[in-house]
Amino acid sequence: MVIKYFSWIKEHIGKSEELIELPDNVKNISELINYLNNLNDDYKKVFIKKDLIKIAVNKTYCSFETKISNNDEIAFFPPVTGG
Amino acid sequence: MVIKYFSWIKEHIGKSEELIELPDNVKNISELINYLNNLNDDYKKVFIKKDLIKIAVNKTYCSFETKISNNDEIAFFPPVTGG
Amino acid sequence: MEKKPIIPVRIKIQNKDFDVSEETNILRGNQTGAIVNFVGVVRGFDERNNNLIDSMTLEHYSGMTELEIEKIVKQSYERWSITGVTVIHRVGKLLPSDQIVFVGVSAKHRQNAFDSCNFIMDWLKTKAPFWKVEENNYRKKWVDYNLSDDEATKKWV
Amino acid sequence: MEKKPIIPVRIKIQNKDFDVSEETNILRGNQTGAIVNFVGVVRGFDERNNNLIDSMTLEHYSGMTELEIEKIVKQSYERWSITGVTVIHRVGKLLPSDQIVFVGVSAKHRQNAFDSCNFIMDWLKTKAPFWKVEENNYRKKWVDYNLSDDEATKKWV
Repeated sequence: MVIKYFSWIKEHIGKSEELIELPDNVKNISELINYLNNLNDDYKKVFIKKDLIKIAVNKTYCSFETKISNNDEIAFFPPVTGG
Repeated sequence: MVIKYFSWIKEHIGKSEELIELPDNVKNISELINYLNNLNDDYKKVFIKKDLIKIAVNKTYCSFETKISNNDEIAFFPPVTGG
Repeated sequence: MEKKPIIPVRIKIQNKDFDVSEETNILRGNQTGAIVNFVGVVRGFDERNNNLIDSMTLEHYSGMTELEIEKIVKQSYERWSITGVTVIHRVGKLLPSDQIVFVGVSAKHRQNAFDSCNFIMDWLKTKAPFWKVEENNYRKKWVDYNLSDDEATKKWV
Repeated sequence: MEKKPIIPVRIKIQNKDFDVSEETNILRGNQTGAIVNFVGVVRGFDERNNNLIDSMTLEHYSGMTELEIEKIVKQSYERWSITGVTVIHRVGKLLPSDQIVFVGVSAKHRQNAFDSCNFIMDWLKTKAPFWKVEENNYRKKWVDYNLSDDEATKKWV
């Protein structure tokens, strides 16, 4: 699975993209976040700000409950500020 | 008094502008129209279309009741179609 | 009550074409976050009367036109917080797809620019003394005014 | 139900500047009576935080950005009768008074162009994945999202 990070989330986590092998017990976005939080504190510091996190699966907005698989591209980013 | 005509009104009356000496008994736009109607039928054919006539006194929209004097510039024109 | 700053207003009646980039650049500046431009274009077909249009000639009441547009711009300025306005209206003979009118409004915030530009166009359509005559090989026809233009101004009342 | 004609839609994400006249000319045509352009401009001052802005860098999520803008344009096309849409959004480093975004909509009738352009901007602001970071000599600050942008979309519901 590819995970992409943007804006200050990218800076807090220290990378713009990473490849992970999705564990069998991780079925949706919430579970993915729990999994990442257990890897190190950088993730925790980001994901604690739940209200400021937007999620996309395969370049489409989704929710914390959206089901995911190992072939998906996931993105975490703050509310957008273009225009 | 200067009277200006625009668009199809100008074409019907056959001139874009004319100078007239305002008779003493002509005090407002309605009376001016009556006065012009008595000059010839070209005016009558125009002013019969009362709903399609806009009037300005000194380059400001006005009504049939607006008072006028011999120093004024009057204009008769159809509803505008610019933009 | 805070006094509104004076803003640059440009009103031009001219035969020659205008350059939308140039006009946009004039409206840009440090205090401006948003510019909304309206550009009116000569259509090649009169749908109401089912006529081809080869050319169009625009006549205006010099002096009164400028005064009426100034009044509209002033009302718009009193109603919205904007930083600049440009209105250019062409007169004389124009061809299909030619630019007729430019209304550009700059503002700090975009909705003010949208509303102000829309307001100026709606009132210009019903108040500014311009008249169009459409021409083709067979006829010359003064354009009838459009009741929907009067309707359009009601949203601002 | 009458099927809507296919209309030209151009969506571009680029670092280089755009030319508003060129874009307006592309939107002109025989069927078009009205063009409404929105141009977003980099401001030199952050009023919410009272900071001077020396430069701004725009980051985006390549691929998703285009998809989101396409969705917005499609909704706009379904809602209003329009004849063409162009959306250009710049990314990378920009300076105060630089152009950031262009949204141009052409239509037969002006209100459709105004509403469609306004709609596209409002949704682009809340959905298209771009992020701005503002820079001056002392700091670099990711721009906070603006609650008023969410509010702005409510007028279309």
